[in-house]
Amino acid sequence: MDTSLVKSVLEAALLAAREPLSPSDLKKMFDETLSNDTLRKLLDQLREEWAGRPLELIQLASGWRFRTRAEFLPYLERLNPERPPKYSRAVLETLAIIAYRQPVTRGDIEEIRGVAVNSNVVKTLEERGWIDVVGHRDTPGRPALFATTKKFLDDLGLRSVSELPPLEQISQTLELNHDN
Amino acid sequence: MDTSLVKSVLEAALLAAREPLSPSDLKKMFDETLSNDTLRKLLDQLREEWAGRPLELIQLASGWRFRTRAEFLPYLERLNPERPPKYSRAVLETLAIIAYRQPVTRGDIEEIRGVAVNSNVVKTLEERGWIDVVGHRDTPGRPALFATTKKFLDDLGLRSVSELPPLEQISQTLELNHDN
Amino acid sequence: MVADADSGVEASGEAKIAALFEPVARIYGEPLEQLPQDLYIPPDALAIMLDAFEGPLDLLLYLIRKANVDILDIPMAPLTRQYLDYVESMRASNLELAAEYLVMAAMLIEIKSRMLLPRTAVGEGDEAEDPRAELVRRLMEYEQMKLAGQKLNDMPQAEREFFWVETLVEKSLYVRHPDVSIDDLKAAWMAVVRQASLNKHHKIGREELSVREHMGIILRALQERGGFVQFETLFDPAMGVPGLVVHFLAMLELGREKLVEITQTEAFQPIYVRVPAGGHEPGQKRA
Repeated sequence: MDTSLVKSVLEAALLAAREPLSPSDLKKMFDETLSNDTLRKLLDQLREEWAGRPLELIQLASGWRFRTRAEFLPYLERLNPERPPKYSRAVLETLAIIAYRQPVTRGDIEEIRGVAVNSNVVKTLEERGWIDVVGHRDTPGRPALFATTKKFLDDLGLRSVSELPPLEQISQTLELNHDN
Repeated sequence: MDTSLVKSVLEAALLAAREPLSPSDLKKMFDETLSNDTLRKLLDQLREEWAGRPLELIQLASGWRFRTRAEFLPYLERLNPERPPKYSRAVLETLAIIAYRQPVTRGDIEEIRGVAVNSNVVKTLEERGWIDVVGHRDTPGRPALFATTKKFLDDLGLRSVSELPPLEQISQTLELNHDN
Repeated sequence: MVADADSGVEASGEAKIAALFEPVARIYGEPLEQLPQDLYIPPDALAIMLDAFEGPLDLLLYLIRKANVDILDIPMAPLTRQYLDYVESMRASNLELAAEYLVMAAMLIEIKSRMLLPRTAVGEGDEAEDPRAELVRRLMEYEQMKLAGQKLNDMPQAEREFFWVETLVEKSLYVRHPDVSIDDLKAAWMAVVRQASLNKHHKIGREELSVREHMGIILRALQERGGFVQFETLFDPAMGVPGLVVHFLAMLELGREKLVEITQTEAFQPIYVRVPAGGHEPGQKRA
């Protein structure tokens, strides 16, 4: 049997399979005996052929299978949108304080919010790449000073922090609210 | 957005989808508006790119989907020993009547076949997702009207009922009928 | 109504019935209408035969096609005799016979007798209807559907002749982050302000906000450059005059809040900005 046909059969099987296919599954398809070496070589070739393409051939504990490359997942996600995740109030308020009062320490945030800041909250914002430590305040313990990053501005479509809604406006809104 | 990226996203989505994807599904993945013409052109390009390969991109009643080419069946069937059952003549004739004469009641089917329709026959087709009740005829008993589903067309690789094989012109005499 | 009692899976098919009939045809070697009355079919075979036909129309079609007669000009007498022979053999073998077979038998006899009567036109110009017309119509429609069923069966089917492609999508490879809008941020800040009743003493205007942003920019630059730089190098003329002013105000505010130390050994000497004593460890991210 022609090697390129064997490879096409392997490709067809791996693309159509609902489950990973083990080497013995794959060999089952052929009358001729396929050595482990040959099989491995053909699978490696397939993997290379798919290098620049939207799927990747991966080897799992239970066998081989094609998987959509991670960079396509954001597009695919829109086909079956799940409810968008939301940040907790603590995260949003912490972010607001860092954005409006930067640079601030965790102590500043706690003072303004009146409650302790959970370290997960800060971690969430750091992992998102929206805040980072820009220095340390010269007080006992040398607490880290947090500020918002360029990525934060980019993600929110701002050119600068000064484009955030100004507080005068916010105060007005607050007063209006008080009137109700 | 770069056309080749759009095409890769389309390919990734079509390779991963559990269902045929309609043009509006496919367009949903992009921020930019994709015209029907552009989409169609890219899908045609994809189809051509897969021409000599183990899959084919086909257009079905409910959208586009990749399937394995028929010539790989002899190999692939060794992986899936469990296949859909062969249907009896009663099931096939009932299916044909529903497909070609839809919408029809059970009474219509009995009239054409000249025998009572066993409820298992209808159930078999319903469970396969190939027929369903699309309404009721306004006659005493309000019998259910059956029609074929999109899944039936999809499973047979058809875009619409009009693509079903044309009905045989019944010859007045058959030279040799029962040659099996 | 007993016929057609199958659950959707092929039982024996036409091969058996063909096998049953073929020897008969060969032994007698004559057209069907002259088959002898005493045609014997073993009861077991009859049961299979009954199973193999999808009802009286199927049986009739078989007889007609077998005899190779014109379906539009069915010889009613021999066909009826043939049909009744089969039905009679089945009854003689005590096989439970579906009602449809008996209804069809009655219908055939009726057509046959009407054929003997002179035909009378219904209206002027109308041709009298052939008593066989309705039977022929039904036989033809049934045959059409029977063939269509075979054709459907011959078509490539999903999971039988081909397989759909459905590759793995590992959703965990992609973490979807919550979206935050400027409005969300504003609402959060308002909540903070309302809660802390800060709106009276902590007025922060547009300008002041840019000052605070530039404080971050200076601290970040200082951190990147080892915590000790010459004052002028922190000012980029590209910022424009308003930008430079805000930057300068930010520098003063940093000094006031003791976030940086601004030092000058004596007048007209270079001014240095540095991270306050206690030291800055390069690359250090957290205290």
